[in-house]
Amino acid sequence: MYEHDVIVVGAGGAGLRAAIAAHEAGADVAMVTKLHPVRSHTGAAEGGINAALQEGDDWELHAYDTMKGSDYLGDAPAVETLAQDAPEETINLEHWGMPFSREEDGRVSQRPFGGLSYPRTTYAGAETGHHLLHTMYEQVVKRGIQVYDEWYVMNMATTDEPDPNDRECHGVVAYDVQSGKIEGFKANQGVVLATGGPGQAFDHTTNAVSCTGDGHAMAYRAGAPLEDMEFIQFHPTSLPSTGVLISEGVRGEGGILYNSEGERFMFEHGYANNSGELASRDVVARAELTEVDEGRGVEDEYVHLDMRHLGEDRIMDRLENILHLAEDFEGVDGLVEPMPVKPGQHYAMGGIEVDENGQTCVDGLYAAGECACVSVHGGNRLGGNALPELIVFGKRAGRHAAGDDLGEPKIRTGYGDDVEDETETELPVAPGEAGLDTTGGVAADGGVTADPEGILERTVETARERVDRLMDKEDGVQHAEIRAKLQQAMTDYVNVFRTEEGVKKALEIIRECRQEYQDVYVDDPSRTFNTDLQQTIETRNLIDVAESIALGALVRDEFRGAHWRKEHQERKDEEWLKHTLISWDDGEPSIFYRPVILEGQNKTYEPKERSY
Amino acid sequence: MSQSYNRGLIEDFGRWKEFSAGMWAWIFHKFTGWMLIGYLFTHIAVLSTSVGAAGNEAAIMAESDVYTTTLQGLEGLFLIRLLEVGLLAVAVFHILNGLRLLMVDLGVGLEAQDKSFYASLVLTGAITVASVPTFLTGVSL
Amino acid sequence: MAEQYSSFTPGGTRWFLQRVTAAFLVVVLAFHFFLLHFVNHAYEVTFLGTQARMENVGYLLTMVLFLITATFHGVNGVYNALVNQGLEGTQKKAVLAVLVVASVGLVAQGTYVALTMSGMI
Amino acid sequence: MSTQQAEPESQEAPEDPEMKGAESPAAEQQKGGGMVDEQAEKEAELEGETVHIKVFRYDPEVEGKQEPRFDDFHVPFTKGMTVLDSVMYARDEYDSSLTFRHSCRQAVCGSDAFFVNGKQRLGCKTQISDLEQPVRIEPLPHQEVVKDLVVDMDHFYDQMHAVEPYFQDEDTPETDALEEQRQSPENREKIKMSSRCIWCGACMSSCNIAAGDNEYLGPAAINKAYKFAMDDREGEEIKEHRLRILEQEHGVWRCQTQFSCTEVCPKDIPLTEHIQELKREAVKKNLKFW
Ligand SMILES: Cc1cc2nc3c(=O)[nH]c(=O)nc-3n(C[C@H](O)[C@H](O)[C@H](O)COP(=O)(O)OP(=O)(O)OC[C@H]3O[C@@H](n4cnc5c(N)ncnc54)[C@H](O)[C@@H]3O)c2cc1C
Ligand code: HEM
Ligand code: SF4
Ligand code: F3S
Ligand code: FES
Repeated sequence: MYEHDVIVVGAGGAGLRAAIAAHEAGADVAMVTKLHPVRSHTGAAEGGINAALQEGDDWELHAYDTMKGSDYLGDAPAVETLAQDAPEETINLEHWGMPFSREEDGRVSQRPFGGLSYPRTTYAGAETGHHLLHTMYEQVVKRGIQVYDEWYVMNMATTDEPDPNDRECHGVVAYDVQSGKIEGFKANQGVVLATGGPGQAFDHTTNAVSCTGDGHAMAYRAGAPLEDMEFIQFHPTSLPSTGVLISEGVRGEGGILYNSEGERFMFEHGYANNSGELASRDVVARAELTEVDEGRGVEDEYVHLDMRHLGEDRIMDRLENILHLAEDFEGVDGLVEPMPVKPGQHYAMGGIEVDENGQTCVDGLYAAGECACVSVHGGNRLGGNALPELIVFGKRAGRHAAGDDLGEPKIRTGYGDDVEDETETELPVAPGEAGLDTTGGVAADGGVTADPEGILERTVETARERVDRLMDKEDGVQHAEIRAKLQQAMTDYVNVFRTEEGVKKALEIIRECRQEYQDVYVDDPSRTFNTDLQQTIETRNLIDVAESIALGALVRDEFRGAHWRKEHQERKDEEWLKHTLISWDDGEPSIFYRPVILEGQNKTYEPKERSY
Repeated sequence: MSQSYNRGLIEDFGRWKEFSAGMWAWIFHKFTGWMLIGYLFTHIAVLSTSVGAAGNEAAIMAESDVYTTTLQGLEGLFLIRLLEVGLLAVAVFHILNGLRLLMVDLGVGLEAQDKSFYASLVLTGAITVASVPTFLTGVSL
Repeated sequence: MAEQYSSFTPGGTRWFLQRVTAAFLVVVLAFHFFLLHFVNHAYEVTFLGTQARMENVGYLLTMVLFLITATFHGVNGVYNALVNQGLEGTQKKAVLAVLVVASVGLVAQGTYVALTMSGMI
Repeated sequence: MSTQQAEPESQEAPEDPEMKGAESPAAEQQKGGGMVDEQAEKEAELEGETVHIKVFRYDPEVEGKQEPRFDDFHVPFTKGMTVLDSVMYARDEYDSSLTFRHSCRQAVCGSDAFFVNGKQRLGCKTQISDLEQPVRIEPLPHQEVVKDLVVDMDHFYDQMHAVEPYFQDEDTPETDALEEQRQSPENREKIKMSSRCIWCGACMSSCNIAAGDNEYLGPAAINKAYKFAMDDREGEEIKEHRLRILEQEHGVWRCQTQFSCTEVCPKDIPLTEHIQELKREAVKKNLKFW
């Protein structure tokens, strides 16, 4: 057993920031991460960090833009905290040596980004996330913070009171990928989950293979509800074979989208008669998919993004990196042929429900970064708002976990008297646990709440048994099959287009996946670096996460932000200014809603039409 | 890591087929350098015969002193002439590649490092071939 | 974490001298080759001729300097090569000692030879 | 039966004498049995163009894999397929025990540097159509193999950590000061390439010197130090301190300008140039008359 004051799970931007903050607050911190920190997916972010740094800009404008972008589903206290703290945190990164792009006078550069009323996206070339990740890892090295890398966290060690609000988290159970050893990590003060996005729930995503929503699933099973999971952002231009992102810059410079008939469909089929290719992300993504669905896709899969007419000079000057991406990852020369693109899952607005201090309803359990939902992004995230979220809320979670007083949070968490229960929606199948694999949930299934160490030991035992079972089983289904089926279902039915029928179909398939998972086995008999085992466990997490996304998508019968429903083409403010919350009650999801907080410090945000 | 696999010597020598220009340059430069320092030692040894020759004015005048005879004896051998051509090749390559390395050290023309290596090789060949007549004149087979 | 390496000689000086001597050698070696193989043919070398050249003090000094730089350059090169191959500790010290002795011997002998040639001894 | 097809047609003897005697994978009828049959069947069903890959296999625990061997896989070719895609396909469809690190699939995480057809390359950034078949995929040379394509990176990380890889400045303003340090765009440009390193370890693996001398800092670590040493935001004193670390015996002088690091770096960092520049800086510092 290992013991520390604060355990941070995950070492992407959010995890690193949390660890540094907890360390500065005087706690003995350790990071447990399934990848070496510099391998985290934060490194893929290109665009930048929104922060109101310049004179003439103002945090209130940033907050306003964010609220509007969220389609009024962001919680004002969170949104305002983000806008207020982002400048200081961004400058702090600069003080740690992050190589931001510079102006002639030596100040950091900022550029305009979609949905922003002021050019406040601070960037470091086209590799902002890479620099942010590496700069913070450098600080972790400098501070000598303990990092357990290539340790896969399997579960939370949480007490088992019936009401999650009464539960406490005492640590985590992890296994060392290199040796297969399973150990408990005791956290005397708190556990911060910073495990990143759940993109692998989808077949086609810009997210890494490691983005499997482990934190979501573990917190969920420990009792913390998942919030607004139905809000998934899809990016219209990703390469079909890998999901690598082709930046909006191509369309910004004049790139044109064609279908297989050579039609400039954004105009010719009337998706956006004014802005054409430059319409907002969700509009373009839907247009592309409609083309493919109606048989005008190339190879029934994608459309073409053509930039040849811009001329070699202009392309080399402004879009050179795009040429490399298309060449390296798709084998296509953008100067000679059009590039294939299709919509890809990009970001999850929802996540583990937390307050402004990063705390969940379970005492001692925190979450930050993409896996958390403080609710700054609401129904739709603005480009450049995720990275500031990592540093602002990563820091707060770290500090709070280490015992710093950050004041009373305004956001409430967990099931309480301010929530409204879901009553109407009919489900096609019973979601939740399918039987045997009682991996999740809290430590002492119905048993007496033991002391922290006892709880941890018991969780370690369960984890060992589970792994033994998976390894010993001789025959059955392999996870890859289940995962592929799940991803396909999500992409077919819970993608950009959502219909009631489709989402129900997805829930049925998810149910099948759960059942098949009962029969899953790990073929690789080795304890050494068994990625088969790791992926098998991840697949279980993906099922939980996918189910919560589909459930959310089914109950929310309106069109808000990134969530589009065929039968419900308008935003319903009277009914739906509330968050969807899904919690795991003894293996069975239950759904409830909590109203959005629109009252800010100085003003109340009035929902307006989201037009740009 | 106790259980990891160490691929042993193959790592150090077995991959020569996959070497790139820079590595070959490094190996050749080493080789030629060692040859040259080796030669320097023998060279001084041969020249040391002059110690014995010195003072014997008559022999010197008659060009029959040890130094002269040793040198001319050696030079009369075809093998030695061949070796001399080899030495020239070695020296020329070492010089040319040495110049290349000096450029690299000064940060000049780094992008062309492979081309300059090939150029050194070609030039060495050319100079060596061109010098053969000079080296082989007057040798009695 | 790998320890902070500390060693008495940082190594920069030797690296630098290797380059400086190389630069010097380019000139002198070219001159030497040219003189003894193309202007005067090696097979025609006689003590007389050698003596005639060596009697010129400038030439003598150049040749001695040539010898010293070449020895330093060559021996230092060999030493570097060995150290790069991972020579450590006592072994490394022994090799250094041998090389130093050899090069001192070489330079001494060479200088002695040159002086006899020039007739100064 | 078509089982025999799956057997590697040519169990090409690896050059390593230690690797001799590699058995055909048929010897390895592990649990789940019939893996090989299954693969044969699946492969036989493949239509259209396929790619032939030979993958290095080793596992200290599993019988039949303790002696390293190469396994053959035939995977269907699709346009845009990368080396990483091919091994992922082989793992998901044929043999789930095939082990390698990977994550981002877009050349930013640095997990999947392999030795492909005799050169260190990022699996995800290498189009398989650019390679000669069969494509030989091995773990990075000069590092110990943990399993299959996974190598032990600890030594690489140690070297990276040894150069004090973090920004240092005595008079960094405190966090609450809302003012950035100034840096000219030219200076930012100067360190730009060096800051792109993704810690993939390809360079270190390609360097003969690093292979022979475990203490040599290696191109990646030196480049990391370069990023800070050349950054004007760090003061002169700290730069001197950094040079002192770099000019140790096992520092920059070890580099013999072999250029292979520069050639394999997937991020096109001019490593040799950076190392050479640091050598000159160190000499300048030591020879004050410069
Ligand atoms: C291509 C792309 C471009 C983007 N561009 C931008 C942009 O320009 N601006 C912006 O603001 N945002 C951008 N985003 C979004 C943003 O980058 C992400 O939301 C953010 O980086 C997520 O950071 P994180 O710290 O939460 O998670 P990650 O960086 O994904 O880190 C997750 C960590 O958790 C660890 N982990 C996961 N599961 C486990 C487990 N079971 N056990 C142990 N450890 C575990 C992993 O090892 C990893 O260290 C982009 C995203 C993508 C995909
Ligand atoms: C004439 C011009 C010469 C030039 C330009 C030259 C240049 C160089 C350079 C730059 C190096 C350093 C290589 C490195 O450290 O990376 C070197 C190494 C060396 N040189 Fe020379 N050199 C010359 C002549 C000589 C002579 C005359 C000798 C023999 C006495 C010699 C023997 C060596 C040796 C032994 C090495 C070490 C090789 C190794 O790395 O193993 N060089 N030379
Ligand atoms: S310098 Fe290049 S090759 Fe070396 S680790 Fe960094 S990215 Fe990889
Ligand atoms: S390969 Fe090695 S020798 Fe130097 S130039 Fe690169 S570090
Ligand atoms: S998978 Fe991340 S670099 Fe290749």
